[in-house]
Amino acid sequence: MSVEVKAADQSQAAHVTSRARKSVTALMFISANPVLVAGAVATIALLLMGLLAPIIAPYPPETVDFNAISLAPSPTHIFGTDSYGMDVFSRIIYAARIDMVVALSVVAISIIIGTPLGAIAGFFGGTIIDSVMMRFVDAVQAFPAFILAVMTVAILGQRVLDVVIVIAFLHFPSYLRLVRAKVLSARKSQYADAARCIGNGNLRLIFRHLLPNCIDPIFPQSSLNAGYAILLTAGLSFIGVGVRPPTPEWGAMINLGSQHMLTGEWWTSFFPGLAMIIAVLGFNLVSDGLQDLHDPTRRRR
Amino acid sequence: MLKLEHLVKEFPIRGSKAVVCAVNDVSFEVGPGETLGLVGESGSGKTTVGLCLLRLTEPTSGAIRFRGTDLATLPKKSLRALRPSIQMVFQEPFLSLNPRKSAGATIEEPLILQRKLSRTERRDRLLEVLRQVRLKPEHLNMYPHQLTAGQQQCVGIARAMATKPDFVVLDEPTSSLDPSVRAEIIDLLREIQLDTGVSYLFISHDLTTVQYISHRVAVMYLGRIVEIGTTHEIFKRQLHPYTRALLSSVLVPDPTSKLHMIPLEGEIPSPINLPSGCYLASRCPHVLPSCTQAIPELRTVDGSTSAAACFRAEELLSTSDSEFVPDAGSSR
Amino acid sequence: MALAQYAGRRLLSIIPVLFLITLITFFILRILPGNPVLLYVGGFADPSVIKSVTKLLGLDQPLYIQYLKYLNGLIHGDLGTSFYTGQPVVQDLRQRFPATVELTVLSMIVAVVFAIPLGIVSALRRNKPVDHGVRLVTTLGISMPEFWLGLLLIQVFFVHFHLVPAPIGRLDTVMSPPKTITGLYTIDSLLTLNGATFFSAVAHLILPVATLGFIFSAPIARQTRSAMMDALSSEPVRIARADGIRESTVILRYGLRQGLAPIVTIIGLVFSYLLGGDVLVEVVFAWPGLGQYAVLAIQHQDYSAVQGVVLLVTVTVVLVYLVIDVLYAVIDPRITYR
Amino acid sequence: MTRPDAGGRRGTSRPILSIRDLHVHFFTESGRRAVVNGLSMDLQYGEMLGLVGEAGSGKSVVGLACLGLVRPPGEIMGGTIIYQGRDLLSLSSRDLRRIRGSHIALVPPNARAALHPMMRVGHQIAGVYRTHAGVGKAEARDKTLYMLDAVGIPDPTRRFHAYPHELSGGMAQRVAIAAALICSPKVLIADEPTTGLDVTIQAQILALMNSLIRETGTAALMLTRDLGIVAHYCQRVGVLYAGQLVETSDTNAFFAKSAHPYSQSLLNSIFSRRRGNTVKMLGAPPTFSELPTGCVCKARCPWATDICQTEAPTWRTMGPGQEVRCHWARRTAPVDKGNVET
Repeated sequence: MSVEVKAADQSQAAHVTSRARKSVTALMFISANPVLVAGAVATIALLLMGLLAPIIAPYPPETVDFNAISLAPSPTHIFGTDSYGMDVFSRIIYAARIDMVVALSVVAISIIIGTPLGAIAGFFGGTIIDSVMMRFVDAVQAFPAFILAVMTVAILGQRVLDVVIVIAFLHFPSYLRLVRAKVLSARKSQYADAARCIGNGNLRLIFRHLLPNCIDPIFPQSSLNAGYAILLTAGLSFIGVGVRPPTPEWGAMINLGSQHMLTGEWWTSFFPGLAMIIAVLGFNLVSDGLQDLHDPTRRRR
Repeated sequence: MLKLEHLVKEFPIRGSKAVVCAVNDVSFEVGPGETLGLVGESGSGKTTVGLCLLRLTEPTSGAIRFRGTDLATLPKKSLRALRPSIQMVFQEPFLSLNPRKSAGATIEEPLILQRKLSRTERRDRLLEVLRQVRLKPEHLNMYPHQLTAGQQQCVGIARAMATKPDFVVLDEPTSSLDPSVRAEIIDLLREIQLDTGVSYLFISHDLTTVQYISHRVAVMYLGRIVEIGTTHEIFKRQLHPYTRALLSSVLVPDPTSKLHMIPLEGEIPSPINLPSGCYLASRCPHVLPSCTQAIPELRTVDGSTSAAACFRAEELLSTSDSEFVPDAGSSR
Repeated sequence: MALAQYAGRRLLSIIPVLFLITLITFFILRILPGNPVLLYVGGFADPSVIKSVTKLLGLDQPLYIQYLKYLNGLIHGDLGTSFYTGQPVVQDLRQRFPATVELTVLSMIVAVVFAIPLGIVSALRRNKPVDHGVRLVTTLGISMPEFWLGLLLIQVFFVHFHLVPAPIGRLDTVMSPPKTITGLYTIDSLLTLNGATFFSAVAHLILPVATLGFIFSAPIARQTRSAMMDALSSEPVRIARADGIRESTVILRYGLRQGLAPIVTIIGLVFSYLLGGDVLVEVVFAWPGLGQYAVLAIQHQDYSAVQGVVLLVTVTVVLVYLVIDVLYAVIDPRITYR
Repeated sequence: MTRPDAGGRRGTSRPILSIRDLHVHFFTESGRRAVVNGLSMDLQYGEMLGLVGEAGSGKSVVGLACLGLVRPPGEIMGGTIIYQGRDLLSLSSRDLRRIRGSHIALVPPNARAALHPMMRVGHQIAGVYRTHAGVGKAEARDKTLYMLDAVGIPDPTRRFHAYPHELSGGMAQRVAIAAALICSPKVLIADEPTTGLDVTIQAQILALMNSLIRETGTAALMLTRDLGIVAHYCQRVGVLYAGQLVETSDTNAFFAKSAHPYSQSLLNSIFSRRRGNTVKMLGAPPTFSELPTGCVCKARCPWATDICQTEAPTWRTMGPGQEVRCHWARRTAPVDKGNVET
């Protein structure tokens, strides 16, 4: 520790120029990782949209207006209104709250469960601890995910929290597997041997030495899963077992729109879908970008 | 200092009852301040011996006596208390360092785990060991990928030396380095030994390096020691046909030296189905029918200070042409 | 024949997984709030009727007895009777499964046929316009909700241009299905030389297949691209080029061959996902397949039906995984199964 | 910068491969790296030339350039490689492909990883022959079996159908040599052909390779770090430092009286010749994005003076068959720069 402090002192002289250098570095980072930056911008924009919904949205999201039923897009309702007279644009903005919250909390919960379990399974790879965990994960993953989700949401009820728990349960095996695979090979590495050699116990070895070197692949995966979570949430709501109307949610909105589609009322389902695509695309781009960032073969002029 | 008695390590083969016998009845001693070179080709089990010594893999049977304690049967907890005095330097400098830890953190960790020194004492020791391996304080904050291969290995050595061990296993510490860097690392290791009196087990397939650093040499073939003796004697007169073939294959970097390769026929037998007699019998140019009957014991041979596991060691000694003296001048 | 033995053992090892799955499904369903008997007999039925129906259905017995009875039936090929359709579940599944198979298999074929060449071209023209285009489209593909795409296609091709028949079911409503041979209408109508039915079946397949084909070609194309890029930068490819091997041979024999395992994996994963996950598309297109059946069954707390679907899908998925594992060994001689 | 005909020029003999002023740069995430900087050298008919240098000196890139195989992120920035009167660097990719494997062949390091893991080794070797010789399957098979036998693989008919993972490292290396030599190339590029092999196997493989190319008169470029290989098998040595040739010399002269300070420090790493810290400039050579002015060695060289900072040294003949690129070669270091320690 003290050594680092001293180095910081030494580098203080360099601090003067560091600010200018930082902005240059930022520009270079953007030009070198356009995919990551584009994804991050989209994701952050949607998060902000949800956060600032009361300010941005022109209409309240859940107020039925019988004077404005099924209006086509117009300057007053830029994305039109649905069959209850609710403003589609405003609802899309409010829906970002739910869908993004679901996505992020699913990722957080499934990582918190999956990562340490994966590390333990990997470290004890080949033993009974590992086999039990893997068989359980196998069963979860062999289960038809969507049907399981529909079933469990139907049992638990249709609160947002229930949706989160179910999707997190479906997603945690992916982290467990990733981390397990990495730890499985890392535990045989020379640095693991070296760490044992200087007197590290198993716990310290797993969580101080192996895990920090094995979590890289979970970042792209988590971003990917955030996208899946949105798709799954919307899918559940679309068939009517997810988030209940009139709570604004993209999938539920598409469902409502689809019931009136044959009369030519396309906007009620079209725009929420677009918003969803942007959200999921954002997460997927972040995932791609993160993967590229760690890919040593990616080189260009 | 350290005494190995009849060490055996078998690896089970998945899905069958057979085992691979990586180390087969190996015994040797290393004295204080001494370097024993352990040479052999891949599959000879030399690295496994090193791993067993540190209990990085559990020996199947045998004893490892270190200052009177048997490491082989020591419970994990007492073993951890002994860790600071018996250390290891690994083969791949980059792979043996935790990529997420700075050089300073890596070198300091054994001191933290030892729980003997205060923070300031640790820092003093850190700088001391840093000087010892000729690194500079600015290297402390660097991560492995920012260091050259040579510097990485210096960090590995510093980590091993931090707790002032009495015995260090050097597992091919220079084989992945450029020949030029290799020489400097070897010099460094020699210097540290002269300063601190540490003992080394130097595991290597590189005979010129072994010759340069070791006091005594043990030659392994298929999990067994086939010959052991002082460096001088081994490189001068070989009692075992395998040692002879091995030494004759070394390409001495001197265009005036002549190659007298003594080839061994065929390839190393599979370690799963080991032959009943001498393991070299199928490849040996001096083979007799009796060689396939029994396994020759490692024994001293009259007229030589070395011990060899060959029925015909005496004959080989008398016919020893001792052509191979690549480096007699610097042998210690 | 080590491989056949391995496959045999894998088949046996499916049994505990299936057991686990029936167990989970069974008990999850039983803790569902609500009483299916009420749905069955109507909310205002006489309590004695309710009681007798409950007894008839065996729902008055302890849970473990119900489960054991279920297992016993299962062993004899009896999955119980659906409360909702009133038919044996086996019979329901026999009707529904071919619909799902027809849809998913066709979609898979479409997806693979487009995705693999695209992935290869993209890898070969790395960071060129073609590659950027493929990456954009495929990223869009994995980001798009399939039900939304389905609705969009209906809006455009049915509502607007009337190019396809109404997205309801597998055939025009006036038509009766062809004689059941395989259960796949396209094949059955061809076998019975029924041209009109065939064209109707194909017309009804176009949009759902396009939807699923597009959505699921995306992950396959992405995986193909990255597997090809890895393979093309591998040492054997470098050496093949140093040996002056023809570029086409290098790409196919050295590149694609080495990258095939991850591609097969993703195809298997996508396929297994489709089998249990085309629910949404079936709902959108009113496709009378397993997915739609499952949703209806869950909504009606139709225990036996849900269990039947889950079991059937799981068995199929596990079989698909098994095929993948066997394919690995065929692709890569380094993999041996003991 | 360099004399166009510089480096390893020997009397009147005509070289089979001649590199002139080769520049190769790599464009990586962390910026441009000049890996080969104006390298010029000749490979004579039938000789084995050892190109020695540490990791990062650019040896492998030179080998790839001779095969026209520098691919992104690497790029050839200039120079010529003349083979039989044609400049390899300006050939069409089609013509180049016909030369690779048939005229100029590569023996890779670590053959086990270099062979196609899912293809039988026989088919891999036969594939090379069929591509270049345009013969049928049966003929290619016969020739392959002949080659497998020639490289000392016992039971060739059985090994023909083996997969690479079923072979030992030494066996795989023999297979790679068979594939490289099956079209009787004129030039062989051997890139660390025995790294990772055991000493006994290494000695056998080198002896085999040497005798095979002696028979056919194939010239070979041996890229290696191992001075032992150079001492026993190469007639000439080229010393590579930071992408530049700093000395070329007959092998005997090189070991007896190397002239360049870097060569001397390389030789000093041989244990039997180790004499204190006379000249010490080892470790990965420096990397740079543009060729610096002056001598490439200036940063590490204990002899460096002002002239080394500003002026690139030209080739100077130090004796028969020995040329060196250093201002101070064979002279004692200037007195005022006496502190040799780095």
